[in-house]
Amino acid sequence: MANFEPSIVAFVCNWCSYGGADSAGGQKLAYPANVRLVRVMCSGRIDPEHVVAAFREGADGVMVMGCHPGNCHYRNGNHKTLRRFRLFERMLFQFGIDKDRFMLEWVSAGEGQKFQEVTMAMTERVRNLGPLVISGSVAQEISHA
Amino acid sequence: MSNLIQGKKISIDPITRLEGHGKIEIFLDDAGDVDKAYLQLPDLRGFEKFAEGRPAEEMPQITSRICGVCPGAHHMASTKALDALFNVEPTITARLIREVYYNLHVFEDHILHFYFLGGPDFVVGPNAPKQERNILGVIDKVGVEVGKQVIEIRQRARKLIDQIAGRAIHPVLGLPGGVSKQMTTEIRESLREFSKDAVNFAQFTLKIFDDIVWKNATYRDLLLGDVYRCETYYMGMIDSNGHPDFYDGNIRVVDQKGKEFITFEPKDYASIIAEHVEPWTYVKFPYLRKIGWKGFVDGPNSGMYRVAPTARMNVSETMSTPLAQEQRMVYEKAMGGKIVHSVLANHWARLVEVLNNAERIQQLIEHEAFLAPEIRNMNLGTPTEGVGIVEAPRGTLIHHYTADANGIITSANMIVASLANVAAMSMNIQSAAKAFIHKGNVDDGLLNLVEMAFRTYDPCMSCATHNLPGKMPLQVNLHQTGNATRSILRSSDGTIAETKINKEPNHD
Amino acid sequence: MTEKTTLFLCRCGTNVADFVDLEALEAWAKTNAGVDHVYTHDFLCAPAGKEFIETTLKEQGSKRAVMAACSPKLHLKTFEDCATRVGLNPAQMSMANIREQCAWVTPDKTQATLKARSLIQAALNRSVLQVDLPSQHVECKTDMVVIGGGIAGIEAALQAAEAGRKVTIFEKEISLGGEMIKVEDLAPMSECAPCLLAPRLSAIRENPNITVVSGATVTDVLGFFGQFTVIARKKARFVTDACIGCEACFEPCPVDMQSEFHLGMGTHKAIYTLFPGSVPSAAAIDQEHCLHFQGNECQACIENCPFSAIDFAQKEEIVEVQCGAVIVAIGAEVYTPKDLPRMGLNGKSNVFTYAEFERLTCSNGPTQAKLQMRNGTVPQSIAVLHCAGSLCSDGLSYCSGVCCVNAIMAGEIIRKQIPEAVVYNIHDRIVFPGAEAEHFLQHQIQAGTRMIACKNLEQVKIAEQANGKINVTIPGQEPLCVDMVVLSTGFHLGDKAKQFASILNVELDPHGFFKSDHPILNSTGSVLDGIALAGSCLQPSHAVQSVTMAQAAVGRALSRLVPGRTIELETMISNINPDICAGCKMCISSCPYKAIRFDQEKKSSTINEAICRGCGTCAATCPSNAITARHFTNEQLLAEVKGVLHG
Amino acid sequence: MPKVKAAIYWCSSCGGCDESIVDLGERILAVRELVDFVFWPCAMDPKLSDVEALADGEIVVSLINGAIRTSEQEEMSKLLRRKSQLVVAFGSCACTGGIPALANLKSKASIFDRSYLHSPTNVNPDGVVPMEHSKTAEGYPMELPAFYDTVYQLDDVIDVDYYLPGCSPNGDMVFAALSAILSGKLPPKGSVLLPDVALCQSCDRNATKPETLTITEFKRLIHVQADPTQCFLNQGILCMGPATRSGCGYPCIQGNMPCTGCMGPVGSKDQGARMLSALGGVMEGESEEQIAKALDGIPDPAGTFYRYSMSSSFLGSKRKEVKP
Repeated sequence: MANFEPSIVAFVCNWCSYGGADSAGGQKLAYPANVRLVRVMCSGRIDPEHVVAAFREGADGVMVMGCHPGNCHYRNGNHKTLRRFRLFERMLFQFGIDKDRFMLEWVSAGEGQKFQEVTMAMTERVRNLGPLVISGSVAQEISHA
Repeated sequence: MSNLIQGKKISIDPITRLEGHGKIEIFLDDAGDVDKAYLQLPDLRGFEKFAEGRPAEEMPQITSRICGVCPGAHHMASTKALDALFNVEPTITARLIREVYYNLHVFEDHILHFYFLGGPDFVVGPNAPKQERNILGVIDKVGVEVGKQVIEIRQRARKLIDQIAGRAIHPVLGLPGGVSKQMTTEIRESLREFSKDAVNFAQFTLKIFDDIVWKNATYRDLLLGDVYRCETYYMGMIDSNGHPDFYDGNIRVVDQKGKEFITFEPKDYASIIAEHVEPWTYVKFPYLRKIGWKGFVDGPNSGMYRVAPTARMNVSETMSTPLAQEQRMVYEKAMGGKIVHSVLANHWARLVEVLNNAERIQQLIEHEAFLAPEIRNMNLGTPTEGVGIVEAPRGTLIHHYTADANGIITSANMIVASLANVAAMSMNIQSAAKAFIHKGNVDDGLLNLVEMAFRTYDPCMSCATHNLPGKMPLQVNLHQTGNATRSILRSSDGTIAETKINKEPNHD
Repeated sequence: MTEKTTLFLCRCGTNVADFVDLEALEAWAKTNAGVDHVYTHDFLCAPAGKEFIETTLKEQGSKRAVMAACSPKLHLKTFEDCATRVGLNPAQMSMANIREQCAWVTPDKTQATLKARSLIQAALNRSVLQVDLPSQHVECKTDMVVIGGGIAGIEAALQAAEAGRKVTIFEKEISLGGEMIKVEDLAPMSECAPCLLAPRLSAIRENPNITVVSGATVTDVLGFFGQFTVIARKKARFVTDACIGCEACFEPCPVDMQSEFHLGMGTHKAIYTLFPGSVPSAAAIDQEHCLHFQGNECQACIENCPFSAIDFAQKEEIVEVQCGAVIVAIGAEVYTPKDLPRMGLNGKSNVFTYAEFERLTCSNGPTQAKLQMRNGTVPQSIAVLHCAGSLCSDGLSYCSGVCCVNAIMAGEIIRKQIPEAVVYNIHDRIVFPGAEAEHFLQHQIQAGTRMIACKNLEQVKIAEQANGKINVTIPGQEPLCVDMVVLSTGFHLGDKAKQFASILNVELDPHGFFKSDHPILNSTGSVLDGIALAGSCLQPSHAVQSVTMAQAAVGRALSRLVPGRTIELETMISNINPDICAGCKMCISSCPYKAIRFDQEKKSSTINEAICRGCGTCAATCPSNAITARHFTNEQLLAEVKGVLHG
Repeated sequence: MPKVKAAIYWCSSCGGCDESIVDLGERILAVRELVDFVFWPCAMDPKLSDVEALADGEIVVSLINGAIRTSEQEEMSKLLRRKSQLVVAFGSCACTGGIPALANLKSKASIFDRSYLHSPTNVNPDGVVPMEHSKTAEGYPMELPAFYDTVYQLDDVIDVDYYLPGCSPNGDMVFAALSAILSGKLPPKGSVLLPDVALCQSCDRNATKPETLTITEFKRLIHVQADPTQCFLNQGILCMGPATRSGCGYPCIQGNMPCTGCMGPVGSKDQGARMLSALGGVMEGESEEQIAKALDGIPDPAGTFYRYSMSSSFLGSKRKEVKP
C-alpha cells in the first residue's frame, strides 16, 4: 500500500524514550509525522488495555518504548513491560493481527538517532501492511442477513 | 379446516421440551396427505474448529459446554480421549472416582428426562392440554409428595456431584491419567446413604411406569404399535463380559434381527462410522460406512443406526447388576423378545438403566482404593492422537483429538449421541405425520404425537449439532402455493387459532 | 458550562514559528470547543513570557492552561511555578511538545501543523481530566545507617556520631573489623591494623549514639533520601550482652570446628569470638556444631559462665531502623583462583594465597604469627607470584591496584622471622605509586628479595613435587624449586554483595563493583539519592582510601540532612480503592519500592504514600483496575490517545 | 398480586443456563408462585406465537442466555426486547460471548470446512454445506438462519438492563437475581447483579498467597499435580481468579482446579488484558530467554485469557483481516 499514511501511537516513558525523542528533535533528526507520542512516567505504567484502546481508536500500529533493561529510573519497571508485551505479542498473533503492527523498543535519553530509526522502520512496516481493517462490525453484518 | 390444495407445507417450528433448537417441515401431496417430513436443526457453533489451538488439558472443560444437560458425558469422553492422546492409564482410584461420578450423572440426567422433559407426554398423557404436559403436570399426576421426592433425590445427586467434580453443570475433575480431587470418608458415607435411597427410588419409578404407562391400554398400544417403530441397526457400549457399560468398553453394533454386525474398539470408530451432510440442516447424519447412506429409511441395507437406552439393551445380553437385570427381564418379556424396535420403549429401558446406575454406585464406592490418594498417573507420553468413547445418557458419544508434541490440539472430531438418532427421528416424525394428517386436516393430537416421536429419544440438539443452541416453541405454518401462508397456532391455553402470515417464502 | 482551558502557543523565536503555522493553529483553537482563550507569544519561558502568562491567567480567571511549546522535560517546571504564583495547582498546567517532537522533526510545514494540532488536542483532552495534586512535605530524618563494619563503616559511624546523629551499624559477621582486622603488617609502614582499630572499636562501644547490630543481613532498604526504612534479619547469637568476652567457656566446650576467620587453617570451639577485643564483645554459639542443638544435653558453657550469659532460647529477630541516609561499606572479597589449575592451589600443598600468608604471620592468627608450612616446618625458600589470577583471560580482567605492595611486603615479613630465607618476587608491571613506594621497593631488593620479571605471568605454572617442594616454571626464565609459594591475588565483589546491590537498586559497573552516581563529581554517591558508597565495594581500596571515602560520604550526607529541613513527597503517586481491591496481592510484588502492604483485617492492600515514587507499575498490574495512578489515570491516557488520533 | 410474566430464552448456548434455573430445586416452586413463565422453550410448551401475541412490554423480565451466532437468535432477542420491560443477559455467553465466542479466533469458512467437508468421518463427495436457502432431495424449499462471521454478546444486538454472568450461574445467584428483580429493589440500569470485586476476596486459598508472589515459570496441569490447599498462582499454575468477578462460590477451585474466568471481568471490559498485565507484573525473568521460557507455560494466551469473554474485548470481538 504505497501511498497509505498509517497512524501510529507510541507510548513512551518520561525518563528515557521521551528523552530520546527530544534528543532526536535537538539533532533535527526528522522522522515520520505519523508517529504521535503519549508520555507516561514509566513503561511499566503502559497497560495492554491502552494498546488495545489505541487500535480501537483507529491506530494502524502501536509502539511501546522504555529504558534499556537495567537502566529503568524506577528500578525494574521495564522488566514488567518486557514480560507483558512479549506475552501480548503472542496473543496478537492468535487474533489475526499482524505482529508487525506492534513494536516494543528500548531507547535511552541520549539515543536520538535510534529513536529516528525505530519510528521510521515502524512507519514503513505498517505502511506495507495497510490500514488495520476490523471487518464485520455488527451493523455491517446485520444489514446483509 | 378448509380443504387444502396442492403443494402444501406444514412447519412445526419449534419443537419444545427438549434440549436444543429444532423445526419440523411437513410437505403434503395433492390430496393433502403427507408426502415428506423433515426434522431441521438450524444452528451451528463449530466446536470442532475452535478446539484447534487450545491446550489439550482444557478440552474436558471446553467441550462440556457442548451441552449443559449432559456436560458430564462430554467431560468424561474428552477426558478419556486425553488418556488415549497422552497414552496414559488412569490409576485405579481415578477410574473409580470417574465411574462413581459418571453413574451419578447418568442417574440424575435420566430422572430429569423421565420427570421433566420426555416423560410428561406419558405420565400426564399425550393429548393432555399443553400447559399440563410438564413437570407440574407430572407432579399433579403422581402427587406432590412424589414430586418433592423427585426434586429431592436429584438435588442430593447434584450436591454429591459438586463434592466429587466441583460442579454439576460443567464439572472440572477430568485430567489425562486421573482426576483432580481425592475422595474423603464423608463423601463415601453420603454416597452410601444416597445409593441406598437411589435404588429404592429407581424401583419406585419403574413401578410408576408400570402403573401409569404399562397398565394403561392406550399407552401400551402406542408402545407396542407400529407408528413409533422402525427397524434400524443399533449401537452401544458393552464391557468385557457383555453387560452395557456407560464408562468403558468396546462398541457393538447389531442388525435388525439382533445379530452382531460388528464390535470395534474406540480407536477404529472412523472406519466404521461415516457422516452424511444435507444442505437444509446444520446437523450431520452418521451411518454405518460399510452399508452406506440410503436416505431416511430403515432396514438392513440402510446404514442408519440408532443409539440410546433401547439400543444399549439390544446390543447386550444382561445387565451388570442383579436388580437391574430382574427389571430388564420384565422389560424384554413385555416388549416381546430381546430385540426391541419400538421407539417409545426408550422410556422403559431408561428407567432400567437408572436402577443399574444406582447399584453400580453402591458397588464402586466399597472398593478399598476409592479413598486412596493416588488420583493421578503423572507419566504422560508425547501426545499424538486419541479417541475417547462413553455412553452418554442419550447414546454413544465419541471424542477424537490429535495434538502436537507440545500438547496443543491440532484437530478435533466429535460424534454425539443424539446425532445418530436424528435421522431416525425424522423417519418417526414422518410416519407419525402420515398416520395422523389426512386431507390437510390438522389437529392438536397431531402436534403432540409428532413431538412425541422425537421426545422419546430425549434428544439433545445442542449435542446434535454440537452445534446447536436453543429453540422456539411449536408453530405450524400451512404453506399454500400462490398466496399467504396460513399459520395454525397452538397457543398456551391449547386453543387452535389461524392467522395469516404475509411473508411469502420463496420457492426458487 | 464545562470549564475551558486557556491555550498558549509559543513561537520560540523562529524555532517553532518557521516550521508550524501558528496563525492557522490560533484560528483553529478559536473554533475549538475546549479552548476559551488562545494567545501566541515569542518566548513563553522568558521573564516577559512568564509575566504574560501570569497576568493572562489572573485576568481570565482560567482554571487550567495548555502550553504548546517545547519539551516538558525542559520547561514544565517553569510553567508550574507560574501557576503556583497565581494560586493554581501545578497539575493544572500541561504541555504539548510542538518543538522537539514536531517542529524540529517534521520538515513539511503542513504535516508539522497537523501534527501540532493533534498534540495540542491531546493535551486539551487530557487537561480537562487533570485534578489538583496536593503537595506534601515531610521533615527529613537526620539519623544514619551504616551497612558493613569494616574500616570504612567504622569511620563513617564515628564521624556521623561526632555530629550528634544516631547511627546504626549492620554487620553480617559476629563482630566489627572486616578484612582489615586480619592484617598485622599494613603496607607500607607495617603498622598493626588491630592496634589501629582497637581504640576506634572501643570508641564505638562507648558511644551512646552508635548501635551495633551484628550477625545481621539487610533484607530491605525502603523509601528515599530523608525517609529511609532499613530492615534486617539479626541471627540468633545464644549469648546475651552480659558476656564481656572473658573466654571462660571456650576451654570446657567439647566441640572444635573450622575457623572461617582463619580461612580454614585453624579451629575454634562451638562457642567463640573472632578475635580478642571484638565489638560486640559477646561470644557467639555456632548452631550447626553446638551439641545442644543436636538433642544432646551438653551444658559445658552454661556451667562455666561467670555471668550466666548463655541463652539457648534466643530467636532470629527482625530489626527495622528509620534514617535519612544509608552509607554502604560492605567491602570486597579476596579473589581465590582455586579453579585455575596452573596455580596449584588445593589447600593441601604449600601454595598459599596472600590472605592465608597474612593469617600465618598474624599474632591473632592460627599459628600465633609463626610462618610455617603444612607440616609445621619453617620454609627456607619462598616464591611470591604477582597478579595471581588477575589480568588474565580466566581470572579477574582488571588490576586491583592494592596487591603489589603486599607482595613486596611479604619479603620483609618473612625475613623478620627467617632472616636466611630466599624470597623471589615473580612480577610483570609493579603497581606501587607514591613517593615512599620506590624507596620501599629498593629497600626490599637490597634486603635480598630477588625480582624476577616475566612478561607473560599467565604462562607461569606452579606444581607440587612428590617431595612436597614446589616447582615454578616461568616463561623466558629459569624454573624455580621452592619450599612455599605465596599467590598475590586481587579483590572482587562476592555474590552476596551483588544480590545486595539489587536490594538497594544500585547498579553494578561492568567489573561487578558498585557504580558511583558520577565517577568524578559524586564518586561516593549512588544512582539512588541518599544511598552513599564507601570502601572496596566501589573499587579495591587501601585502608587510607576507605577511610577517606567514608569521611566524604558522611560529610555529604550531613551537609544535606540538616535537622528541620523538609522534603517534598512525590505528588503523582497511586492509591488503591479499598472497595474494589480484592486483596489478590499482585500489586505488592510488582512495586519496585515495596511501598505496598497487605492489610490483614481489611483484606485489601494499601500504598504507603511516603514511599511511592509514582511509576504507576501497580496501576497497570491491578487485575481489577482498583488502583488509580494520579496524573496518569487510564481516562487521561485514553483521552490523549483519542487526541493524537482524531485531533 | 398478579403473577409476573417472565420469559426465558436461549440463543447460541448449551442449555446449562436453563438447567441452572431448573436446578433451583424446591425454590422453583416458590418462584412459580410469583412468576408465570409465558415462554420457556426448554421446559414449557408455550409458543413463539404466544410471545408475538403479547403486547409490547407485557413481559416484566426476560432472561436471555446464549451468544448471538445466527440471524434467528438476533431476531428472537429483538422480539423479546420489544415485548419485555427488563432484559437480563443471563450467563457468560449472553454477557461476554462465552465458549461459543472462541470461534471468533477462526473464520466462518474454516468452521464450515471442518464441520462439513474435511473431517475423518465426513463423506461428502459433492461438498454439500448448509445454506440459508436450499432444497431437499425431493425439491422442497427449506430455510436456515444466516451464520454470522462473528459471535456477538447480547448487548451488541439489543439494549440490556442487567447482567448475570457465570457459566452457568449457580442456583443461589439465580435466586438472588430473581428476588431482586421481583422485589423491584434494583441497582442502576446496566449493572451486574453480583458484587463488583474479584474472586480472590472470597477464595479461602488467598491466605496462602504470599505478599512476595513471584512466578518463575507457568506450569500446565499435564505437568504438575496441584496441592489442594495452596493458591494456584503460588504454585505457578495459571488461575484467572484475580481478574474474574466473585460470587460463584469458587466451585472449580474447591474441585482442586484453577478458575478459568467464567464470571467475566471486574473493573474493566477487557478480562484478557487485565490478567495478562497482572501476570507481567509478578512474573520473574529479566532476559528474553528466561521470559520466553516462562511464557511457554501459557501456550494459548487468547484462549486462556478470553475463555468466556472473547466478545467483550475489541481484539476478540470483531473479524480480523488475517484468517488464522
